[in-house]
Amino acid sequence: AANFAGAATELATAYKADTGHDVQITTGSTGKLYAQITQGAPFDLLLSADASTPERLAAEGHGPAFPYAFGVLTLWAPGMAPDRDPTVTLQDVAVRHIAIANPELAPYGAATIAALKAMGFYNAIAGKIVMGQNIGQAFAMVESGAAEAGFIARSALPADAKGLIWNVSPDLYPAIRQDAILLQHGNDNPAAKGFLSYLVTPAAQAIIARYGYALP
Amino acid sequence: MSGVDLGPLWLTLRLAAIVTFLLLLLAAPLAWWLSQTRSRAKPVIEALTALPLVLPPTVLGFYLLILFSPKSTFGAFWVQATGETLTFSFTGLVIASMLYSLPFAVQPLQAAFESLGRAPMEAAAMLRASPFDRFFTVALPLAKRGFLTATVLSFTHTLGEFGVVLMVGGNIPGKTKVISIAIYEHVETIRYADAHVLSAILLVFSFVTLLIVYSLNRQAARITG
Amino acid sequence: MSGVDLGPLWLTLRLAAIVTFLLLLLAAPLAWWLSQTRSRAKPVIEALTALPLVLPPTVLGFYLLILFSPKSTFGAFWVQATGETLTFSFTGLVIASMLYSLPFAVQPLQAAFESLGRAPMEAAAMLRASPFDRFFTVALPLAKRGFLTATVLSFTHTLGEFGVVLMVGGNIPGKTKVISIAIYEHVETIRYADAHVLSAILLVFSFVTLLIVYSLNRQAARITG
Amino acid sequence: MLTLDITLRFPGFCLQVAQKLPQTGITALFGRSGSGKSTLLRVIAGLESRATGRVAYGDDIWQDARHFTPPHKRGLGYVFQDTRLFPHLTVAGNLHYADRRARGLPGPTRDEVTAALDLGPLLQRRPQTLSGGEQSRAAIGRALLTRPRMLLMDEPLAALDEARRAEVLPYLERLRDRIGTPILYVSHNMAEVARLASHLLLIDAGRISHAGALQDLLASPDTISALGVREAGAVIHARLAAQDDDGLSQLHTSAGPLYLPRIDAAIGTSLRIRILAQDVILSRTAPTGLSALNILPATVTELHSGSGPGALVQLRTGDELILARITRRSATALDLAPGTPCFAIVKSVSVAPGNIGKDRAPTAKL
Amino acid sequence: MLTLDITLRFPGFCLQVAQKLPQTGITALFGRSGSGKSTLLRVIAGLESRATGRVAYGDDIWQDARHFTPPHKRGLGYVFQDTRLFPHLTVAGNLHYADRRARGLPGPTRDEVTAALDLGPLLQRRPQTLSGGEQSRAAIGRALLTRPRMLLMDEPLAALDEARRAEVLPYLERLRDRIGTPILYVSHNMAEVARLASHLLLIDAGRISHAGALQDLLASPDTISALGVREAGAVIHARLAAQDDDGLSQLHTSAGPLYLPRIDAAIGTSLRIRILAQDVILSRTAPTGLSALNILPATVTELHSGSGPGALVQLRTGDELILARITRRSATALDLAPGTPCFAIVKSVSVAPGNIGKDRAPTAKL
Ligand SMILES: Nc1ncnc2c1ncn2[C@@H]1O[C@H](COP(=O)(O)OP(=O)(O)OP(=O)(O)O)[C@@H](O)[C@H]1O
Ligand SMILES: Nc1ncnc2c1ncn2[C@@H]1O[C@H](COP(=O)(O)OP(=O)(O)OP(=O)(O)O)[C@@H](O)[C@H]1O
Ligand SMILES: [Mg+2]
Ligand SMILES: [Mg+2]
Repeated sequence: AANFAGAATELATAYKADTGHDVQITTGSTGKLYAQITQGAPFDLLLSADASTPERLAAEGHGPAFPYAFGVLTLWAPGMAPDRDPTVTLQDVAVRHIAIANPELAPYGAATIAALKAMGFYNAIAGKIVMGQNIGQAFAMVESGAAEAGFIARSALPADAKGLIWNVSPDLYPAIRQDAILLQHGNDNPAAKGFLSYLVTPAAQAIIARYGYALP
Repeated sequence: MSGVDLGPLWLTLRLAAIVTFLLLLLAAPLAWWLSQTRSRAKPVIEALTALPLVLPPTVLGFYLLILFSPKSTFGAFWVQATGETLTFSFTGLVIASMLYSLPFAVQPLQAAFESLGRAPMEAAAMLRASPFDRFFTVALPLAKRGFLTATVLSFTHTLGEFGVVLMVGGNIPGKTKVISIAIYEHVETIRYADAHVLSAILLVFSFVTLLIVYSLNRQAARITG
Repeated sequence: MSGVDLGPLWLTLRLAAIVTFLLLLLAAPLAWWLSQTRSRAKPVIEALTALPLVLPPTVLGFYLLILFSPKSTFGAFWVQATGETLTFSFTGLVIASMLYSLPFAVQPLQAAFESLGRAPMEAAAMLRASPFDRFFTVALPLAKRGFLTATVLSFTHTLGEFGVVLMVGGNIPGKTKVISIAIYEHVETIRYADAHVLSAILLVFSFVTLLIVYSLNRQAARITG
Repeated sequence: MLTLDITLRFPGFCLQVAQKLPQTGITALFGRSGSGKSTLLRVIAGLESRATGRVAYGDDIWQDARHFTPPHKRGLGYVFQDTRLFPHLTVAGNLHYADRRARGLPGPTRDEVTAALDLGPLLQRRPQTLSGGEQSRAAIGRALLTRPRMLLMDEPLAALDEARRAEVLPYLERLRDRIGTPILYVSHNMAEVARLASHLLLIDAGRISHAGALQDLLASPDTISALGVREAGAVIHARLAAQDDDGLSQLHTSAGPLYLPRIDAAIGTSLRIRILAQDVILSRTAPTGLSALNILPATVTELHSGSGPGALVQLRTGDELILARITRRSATALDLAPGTPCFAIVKSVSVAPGNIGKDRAPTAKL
Repeated sequence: MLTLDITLRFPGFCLQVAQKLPQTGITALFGRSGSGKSTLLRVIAGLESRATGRVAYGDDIWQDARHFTPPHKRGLGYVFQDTRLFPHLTVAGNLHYADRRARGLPGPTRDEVTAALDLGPLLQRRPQTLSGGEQSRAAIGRALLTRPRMLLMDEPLAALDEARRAEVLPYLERLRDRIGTPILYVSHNMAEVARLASHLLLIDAGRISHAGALQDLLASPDTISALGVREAGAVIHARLAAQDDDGLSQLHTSAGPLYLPRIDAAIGTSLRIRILAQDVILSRTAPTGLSALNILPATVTELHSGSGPGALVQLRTGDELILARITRRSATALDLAPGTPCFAIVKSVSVAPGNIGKDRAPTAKL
């Protein structure tokens, strides 16, 4: 998944330092990668942004799948005071557009909708919603100033981000579980299997956590 | 497979029609100027007009997003002047698409104008036609084939492209969600059957439109001899 | 911001150069045929050649992926004939990009050929030039401006497009990861600084290339008078 | 008065003309292929922006160091050597294009032009389907409908056959007389020039070598070398005196009566008759029993022997000067010298119809 | 023998020609503007695929119901009315284009053509920068370098001045004589035609109205109405007998000696001399003291009075028939009738240089 690319690169570097195995990383939207995998793409493993795609792949004979990280949904409104109430902020007229990831495509998007509904004012702000195809595009919309607020991945937030930053409480949305799965193409590749095992080591988990993910 | 929502199709057609129309309005004088000028700036402008094609659409969209956003000077000016933001609006889509399809309009028109040579324009000048007059009554009709190419390329490109549109438009149903985004979504969400249906509709519709355009053009050419 | 990897740039240039070259080879005879034929099939073929533009690139890529995959008849045949799969290979990228940029090559060339009229070809025939001969020695040179347009549009479009390429090529570094994908990735993964650097490199490089092309063209035109 | 003082340089060619042209009547521009005729017309029309110098039409300055009137504001008509009809319009459309932009200006109507140039059957046709001569006629018609202050014509009749020329020429003459539009006329055909023009410009390698009233130039042995021997000839004035029953017209000239095949004009009309030097035979004694009707008493005024076998004799007959081109052998045999009285025999039918022009109003001096 | 039996219909025009053309010498195609001359040439060249019927050149069938030889395989040269030089090539490039594709075929070399048409100074120029006449010359040169089996020329000299024509014509004649390439030559200029051609086709409204040996047609009062009065005239054979000191050439004809301005040819050369009917004066008595050197004894053979003031007299002088155009008044005054003996006075210089042609080998019969 695109949102995990930064972390994955660092993991690969660390893995190489440990084992000497080179891991090549291909990023893309999960849907695109799925289409490619079913058409015989030479990928060994998939770090998906969701759980359903690996599940589907497992049903088609790939596998096994297991979670490697949980996404953290964050509201970011760079122009607002850090201590403002997020609920009030979202309904403020000064916030004309709220960027989210496409709920059809990205688990973060689906999580955002769920959280807004749970908070009870989804209908009030539905007209303000603009969608990026993924969390990266939603972030771009906020970053550029085009949208005054947006729901993004904690992992995407730069360290020096200003303004209102609010990690949505995890009980407001279903867990954004990101699963990894070993693909058929990687069955004979020990390095692929090794990397999968590496993902759940404490060293790897530390890296993942540093990138703003919750751990399984 | 759910019922197919045709809203994005109409939105797309409206967008493509408006973009193509405005683009031709804008590109014709630019292409004409390029074809006539002896300015040393000519190759520079020519190279610039081709540049929108070089960046990946999403990336171009990203930069346009930054340019259009109310935080930028241009975006702020626009908000002040019109009360609307350019981002996430149909107007913004139109401007972004125009920029992106600019090369498809300018280049064929310029080529057509250049192939005219000076003779017909000189002849028109000797019939008391002002430069403006002869542009409309001689250059434009004689560059008809260039207009056809420019129109077809701009229109179809606007139909199909979505990278720029997605970034700048924000995929708002009924406002900025065009058909290309809809098809893309279906593919990404593995709803292939829906994708096939929408693609087929778009393809058949486009094919029929193009067929009509080309058949009319052929008849016109035959009459002209 | 990490050190910028220029590998994708060279890969892209190779791809764009090969695609443009092959595309012109393919498009020139097709455009010529279209410009000369009185066949009733002409408008149909014309409409068909414009269709690749209509589908969103990713979606077109999706269908090409299905067509190229070893599971399809065509893909299987290819594997048998060459031992390679078309999907996720450079060859596959070339074919996919050619298909996608086809309209940009065919349309300007056809317009250029049509604007020639019959007079120069008749003159060449009376100088003992066979149809083949006169195509190369008269039609092609006189359609130079159309070739310039076709080349610039095909080349820049191949530089910038990534939807098709991403789908068919699978973004494999050194093999199918072109610069447009790299920039796209940087934007998507919020490595904006890297994206800016790569975009700037691509833009400057393209601008300089285009500037050189247009300046040469201008000089040639001036000599030709 | 069209005043020119211009320079235009091409690689290997330089047009340099300082000249005044009359603003009435037809001025012929005559010169060899490549001598700069078309280029001069283009400069006058304002189509050569690289030309430097000064162009003024009456009080209007069209071009000088600071000012340049664009072509479409000069009010000129131009018949291009290569016609340049608009391919996207029919012949009617081409005519209409000019007509519409010249509404309200004095000049011929669309119907008049169509009739005079016999364009009726061609109106609905595209230029690409016309024959060479048909294109020329349409281009002339279009230029006339511009109702110009001055008409520039670049070999307009070169693609026409004799019969067509004989139809178109009188129409141009009528226009000249009725509308008074001055015409600058490029031609290779001296018969055409002599019939139409009142003034003549001879251009050679980009410079005007001779300029003046047609009659003076054609009767001057001096100009002959520039014109080429075969075109030498004089133009004399005549008045139509009577129309005889057997189809001949009787003309009155200061030299005596002249008989020509019937000229369709009113009795009393002033005419200009061209007599080619090579159509004149000289005799010392009054000849009898000849089929030639016109025998004019004359006196030799000048005798020029060239390097070739010919000699050019200038004669005064009445008030007029005419030229005769004979062989040196004959000049010797007849013992001709300035002052010698003799007879000039002019075959009536050798005065070509193309060389009869209706005289214009008093000729402006160059 | 080029055998034609073809039909081509345009809206409002129908070309219908069944005709054999000789495969040697120059055949002139003469007719009014719009009569179908260019169209006929295009049909022969194979450029009008809509034409139906049969075209055969000798034994080669170029077109019939089943077969169509494409233009580039017919081995023809074509000088188009609108020149059609390639704008992307220089003049040298245009010549080379033809030359390269005709390697090894008999015909003039590039240098010869360049010299003959004075193309040297133009070689590095683009066609767009050439004057009208310069373009014509380059187009002629290009067609010659195709070294064709037959040359089709559509008014090739219309844009040239007299002096240029006088340079180009002899070169075409030399080609005709040396290489023997047959030429089908469209022209509006009867002097050109009479000088060059051995055969004549008169075309009118898409049909051939007269066809035959030039000499027969020009001397036949019958053809005159088709040609227009001014072009009537006869061509007679002569042999160059002597070059006199005073620049005259003495010719021997069956009618007696003729004196003409110097002709550059070897003593003994066969020549064809055109005498326009209107350049002949008749006298009942032998005239004396005239500047005209050529006085031929003759007998009237036919007398045609037209509706106009003129009369056309056919005369036998020696073995030749010549025509004289005089007024009816003179015919009556001189009491002319078939059988009347008289004298034909021909001004030596009135036989234009353009009307002297070197005679070809025996003329093929139509
Ligand atoms: N654009 C140009 N570049 C260079 N030389 C040129 C250009 N235009 C004209 N010339 C040259 O200038 C000279 C005059 O050309 P112009 O067309 O005026 O001749 P012209 O008198 O009209 O001849 P013609 O009777 O053959 O039409 C010619 O030698 C021609 O080659
Ligand atoms: N494509 C066409 N469509 C319709 N009519 C045509 C077409 N081509 C030629 N014609 C007509 O056929 C007739 C003969 O044309 P053609 O060009 O052969 O004449 P031409 O004898 O060469 O005349 P010119 O001396 O004026 O060149 C003309 O009346 C012309 O208008
Ligand atoms: Mg000229
Ligand atoms: Mg013609």
